[in-house]
Amino acid sequence: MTTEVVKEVHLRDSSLPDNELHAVLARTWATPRGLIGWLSVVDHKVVGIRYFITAMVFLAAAGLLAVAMRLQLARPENGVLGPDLYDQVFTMHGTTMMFLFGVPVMEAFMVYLVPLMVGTRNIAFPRLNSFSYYMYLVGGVMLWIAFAFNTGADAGWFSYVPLAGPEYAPGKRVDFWAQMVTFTEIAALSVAIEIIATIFKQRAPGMRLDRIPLFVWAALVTSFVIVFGMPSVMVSSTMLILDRLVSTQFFNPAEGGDALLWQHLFWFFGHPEVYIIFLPATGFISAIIPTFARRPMFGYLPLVLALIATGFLSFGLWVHHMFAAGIPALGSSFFTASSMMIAIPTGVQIFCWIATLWLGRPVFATPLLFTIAFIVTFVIGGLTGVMVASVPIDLQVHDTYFVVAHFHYVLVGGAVFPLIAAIYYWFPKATGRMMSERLGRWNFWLAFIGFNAAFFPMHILGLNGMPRRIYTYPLESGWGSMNFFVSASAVVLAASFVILAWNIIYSIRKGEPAGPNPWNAGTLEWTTTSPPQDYNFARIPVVGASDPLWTAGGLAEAHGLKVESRELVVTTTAEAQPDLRESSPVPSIWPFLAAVTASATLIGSIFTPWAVVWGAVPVGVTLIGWFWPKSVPEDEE
Amino acid sequence: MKGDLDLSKLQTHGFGPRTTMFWGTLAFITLEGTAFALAIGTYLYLMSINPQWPLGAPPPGLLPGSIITFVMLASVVPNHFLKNWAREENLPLVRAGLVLMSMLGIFILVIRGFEFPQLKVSWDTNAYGSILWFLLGLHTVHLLTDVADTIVLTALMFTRHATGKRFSDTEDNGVYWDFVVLSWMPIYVLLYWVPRW
Amino acid sequence: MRIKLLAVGFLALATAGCERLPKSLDSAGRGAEMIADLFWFFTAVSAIIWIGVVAALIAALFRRRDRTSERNAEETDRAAHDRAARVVVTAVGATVVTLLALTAASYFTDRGLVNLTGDNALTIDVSARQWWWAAEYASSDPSQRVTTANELHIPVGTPVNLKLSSADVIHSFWVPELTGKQDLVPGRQNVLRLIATRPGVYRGQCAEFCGLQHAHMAIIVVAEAPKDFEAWRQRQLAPAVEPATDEARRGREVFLQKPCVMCHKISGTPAGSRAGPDLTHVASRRGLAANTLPFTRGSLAAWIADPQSVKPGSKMPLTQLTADELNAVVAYLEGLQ
Amino acid sequence: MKPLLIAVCCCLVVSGCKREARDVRGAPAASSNAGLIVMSTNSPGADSPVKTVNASAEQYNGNAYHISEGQRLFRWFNCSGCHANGGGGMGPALMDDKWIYGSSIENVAATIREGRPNGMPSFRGKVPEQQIWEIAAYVRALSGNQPQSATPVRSDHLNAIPHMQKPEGGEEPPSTSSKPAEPQ
Repeated sequence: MTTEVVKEVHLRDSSLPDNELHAVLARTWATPRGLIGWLSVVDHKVVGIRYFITAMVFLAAAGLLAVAMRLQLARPENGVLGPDLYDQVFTMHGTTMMFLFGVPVMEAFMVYLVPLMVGTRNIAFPRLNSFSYYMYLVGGVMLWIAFAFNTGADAGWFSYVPLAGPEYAPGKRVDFWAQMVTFTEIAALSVAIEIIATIFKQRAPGMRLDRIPLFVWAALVTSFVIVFGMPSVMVSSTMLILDRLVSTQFFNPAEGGDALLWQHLFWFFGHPEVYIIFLPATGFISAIIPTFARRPMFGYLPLVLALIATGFLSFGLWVHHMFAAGIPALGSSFFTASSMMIAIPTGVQIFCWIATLWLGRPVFATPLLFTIAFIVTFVIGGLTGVMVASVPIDLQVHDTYFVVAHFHYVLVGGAVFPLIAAIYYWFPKATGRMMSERLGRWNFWLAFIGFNAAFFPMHILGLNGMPRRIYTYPLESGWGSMNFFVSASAVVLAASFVILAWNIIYSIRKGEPAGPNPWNAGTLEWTTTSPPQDYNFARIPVVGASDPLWTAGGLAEAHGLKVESRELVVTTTAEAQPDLRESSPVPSIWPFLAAVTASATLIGSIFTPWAVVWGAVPVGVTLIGWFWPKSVPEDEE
Repeated sequence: MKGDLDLSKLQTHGFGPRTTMFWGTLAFITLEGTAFALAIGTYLYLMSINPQWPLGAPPPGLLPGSIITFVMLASVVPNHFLKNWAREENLPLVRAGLVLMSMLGIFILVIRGFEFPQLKVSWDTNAYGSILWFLLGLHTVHLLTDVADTIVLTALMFTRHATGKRFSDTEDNGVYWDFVVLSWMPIYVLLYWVPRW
Repeated sequence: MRIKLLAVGFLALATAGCERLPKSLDSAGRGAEMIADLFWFFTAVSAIIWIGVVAALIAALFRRRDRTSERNAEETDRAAHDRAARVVVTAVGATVVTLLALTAASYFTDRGLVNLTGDNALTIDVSARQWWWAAEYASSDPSQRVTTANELHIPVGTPVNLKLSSADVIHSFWVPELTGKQDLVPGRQNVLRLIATRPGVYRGQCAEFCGLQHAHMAIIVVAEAPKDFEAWRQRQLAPAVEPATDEARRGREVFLQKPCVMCHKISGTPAGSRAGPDLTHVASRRGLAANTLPFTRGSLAAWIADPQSVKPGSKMPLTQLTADELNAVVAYLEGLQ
Repeated sequence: MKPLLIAVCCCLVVSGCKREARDVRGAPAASSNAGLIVMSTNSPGADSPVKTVNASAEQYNGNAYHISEGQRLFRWFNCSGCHANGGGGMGPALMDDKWIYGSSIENVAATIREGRPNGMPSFRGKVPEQQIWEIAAYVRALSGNQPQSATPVRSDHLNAIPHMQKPEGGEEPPSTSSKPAEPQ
């Protein structure tokens, strides 16, 4: 083709000295200024940070709701929250934590880190990336605005029918919940697709499958779990909306529907959901431990296989949420077995981590402290998980505070502690400044003690007959003293998050300057500057080992990419041999416009099905605008 | 400055698994396939818990659905050629193929309009009606999006943008059409023949 | 401050843990016993595993690292690596074996629970509503069917089959001392099998979130000697007692003219609706409003006068009775032994 | 996005707050005229029914909670016995737009409270005042005289009730059913 001729005259990085190269790349990859430019951004780092900040705001909001609930439950027959408000509050807490914090915050780290770790200049489909962020933002804000106007979902984060159906959930509360699910699922699925494509095609030359950093493996498996798990909740929440809006009969037993159909569809997503949150967390741990043990990870291959096995098994467990709903005995014992099996890969990971620490020379920085907190608490959560996997035990503890304790040990101990560790670990890379170690230790001790003191007693409360989701309990129940202690400890836990927030805000301005590689870590993101330039890497690294920065002789580099237009190298899927030079999309306002039209359509459809018909047109227009190529071939997506 | 690996001789666009877009399309197909599988699973689940099936309605009328099935199966052939022409970057033939595929798509959409009444049950009559409309609706949405995509691509091919990367887009679009056809087959059997057993 | 917190923590755990066992481990039923045994087994195993892991972690973090290995680091490292590999493989093997053991134990307990029945089993149809429990004791002879609400009586030692159904949303029947829980799902019927081993009064409450008053949907199960149970059953079969006093008689008139009659049944009177709890023997029960209140004259009056402040959202409306209408109705109802 | 959100807020403020309130006690004020017997001035015939107006009745109109409570009571008190889920039987149909005694919630409530000649009994005293208003609110929903957003499209029971919210009624375009699946 004619472009062949054109190519030769293009400016190449090979022909440039470093300083000029930086200047040209900075121009090429810069994000335009102004409001339009701010909304048009396609830089994975910017989008990742926006994801992170938004998710943390939702964490704070949902955390305050938790405090409100503990206030109400601190004393028997308490009157802080009435039943109607309490139901909205615990539903908003669960929904926000799972859909608006848990998954998105992990997406934030995947979006920010994966391109840096595989050594490319931007994520695959960056416009889809910014679109996904706007969808997530609108979905979450919509849910909270509704809540502010007494239209907060009140049927639990699982919205069991018929309680969430047209007859027993009057008004629009549940419709907002179901539509919010649609928003966040669109976002999560988009991110999953970008991550898969990035990891398959945009790894730095030489990063063979066996050299992929473990966090990237975790991100890959997570993305596949999203791709196979999330459609389930899309289908079920769509059916719920249809039941509520146009009177379909999916969940109406009187007309051939079934209430348990919802539970099957929801938990087929709902259980993998836990692993969508947990697998990236294990990725954090696998990235942090080698750095602070100052040695390569012990058992790379077993760890990768464990991740993959967990991903597969996570789809074989959903029925263990339904043991009490009346499932044939044979079926339930199968799901007991599979639920127990998933403990094996998790065990493998834990043993390998401990072995790495044993063989290494640990440095007790805050990230490692939270890693320790993770192992100590998560093992408890895992073991109580094995308990609830047993049908008979589950029949006693299901829907009690024992289960509340269990999944907070799994999700806070197993995901939030690693998350905090990850924040302390990668904060220098993202901001160029270190976080305060002194505050870090306070943060650690308050979080560790506050969490265990707040949640361990819940095991006993549950065994003592306290069900979940009750807005009050009688004095005679004898649950009062322990609930008071739990509430008090919850305040300590909350304080630890205040310190974390303060540490972040303080360190952004006053933190110690961090070099490119303050922890002396081994993976690619630490080769580039902190914070990284818009183009991530001035020269594309060539990878020769799984911890390239720890191999003697430094990194080899590739050259020959155009620098006056956005270009990145596409490598083969398995061997990561250089294969193509593809152009990476420039900033565009269209994803934002598409998100606006799509949001209007989805919100409108809460009130009338016709919104979808009328909305289809503007959505189509914006999508065409998005994909219509611009003048120069390089700008094509 | 040490240069260990020279990328300057690499092509700027490729086809199939070599490209990023192909894997993106494949991921989309996978998640939509999962959605179809779950909807089909729902149909079978509802069938299994209801003693008689179809519920209070005659089996759907065969004609429009069968026409669509036939046309779709037939369309696989030109679609296959189109993909090859795209790989050969043969603009005139690609244009012709795209126009043909667009027209086939529109034709199928029109027939689909006649298909819904042939279900002979409203979505709010009972769960049977609901899942029928859901399955057909779900597939129609995919049909709509792909036909729209094909038409836009056709338009593109008659502009100055009909260059390298468009051809691999055309191929990916063809792959997606195969998926739309493939996903229809089990639904066709489910909607029209299972109730007749 | 840390230390104080821990101290308080252990105190609280102690007070809760030691003064008496948590309800679901303090079994008064065959099912609960089996589950408790299984639970203790799991807990013991888990405790051992957790201690093991944490010990290994501490050792790994704080083990003494000799300077010598700085020199000839290569082969010492390889040796250590191989040792670690052996340990990890053993640990994984141990995990697999343990899990198999636990699965087996769980499976056999499960079978035990399913077989908790006998041919002399007593069958009770329990139907849950927002937010109370309706119960009917099955019998081939309609005149022998006891209808009651929110309080079950069962004979100790006799197998009981609870046929569980729901009239509106999903609820869950759970009396921790007796056995595990079972959901009541609209459009389905589940069966919960239990055998009480120890006489007593056991309080349970709905365990599946069911709306505004999920917190106030308690049920009392009275396990008593077979002859006491039989006596109770006979009393329940009798129609409502005639009101003794003038006030009570007036109370019945009010009951039949005012909204009460629209939802409640009192056998032997024209009141026959099943929308609300059967009140034929309401005064023989221990609680009111699904055991939200104890059954006393005072609480009865309070409940009828303003149900929405006792149980906001309850389906029992404000009936706007005058003061003496209220007193009369209360007098009538508290006579319904 | 800003204007969009603002728009959403607005429609939530105006409709949302009223629609979503869970006023479990009902308005005692609504029972203002419950005490004395009021002989309704309404009479069947050509002359258009007189509208009696009751301020506090407005809190029942358009309130999702009260309307769904009305749906439950309609079943509990077996209104279907005569009105057959609104389709009409020995009593008049409630789903059409023909009102013998007026369509305002006050008139419907009066009809339930006082009863009407040939058949409709009086429920004064039998059905508490707030429940009368709830049933009245639901009866108006049957004929589409309540905002759709506050009306349950169906009950979880055998649906003799043709769903109240068929857009335009009759056979729908495929879109209504298929489109909400679009996000896939």
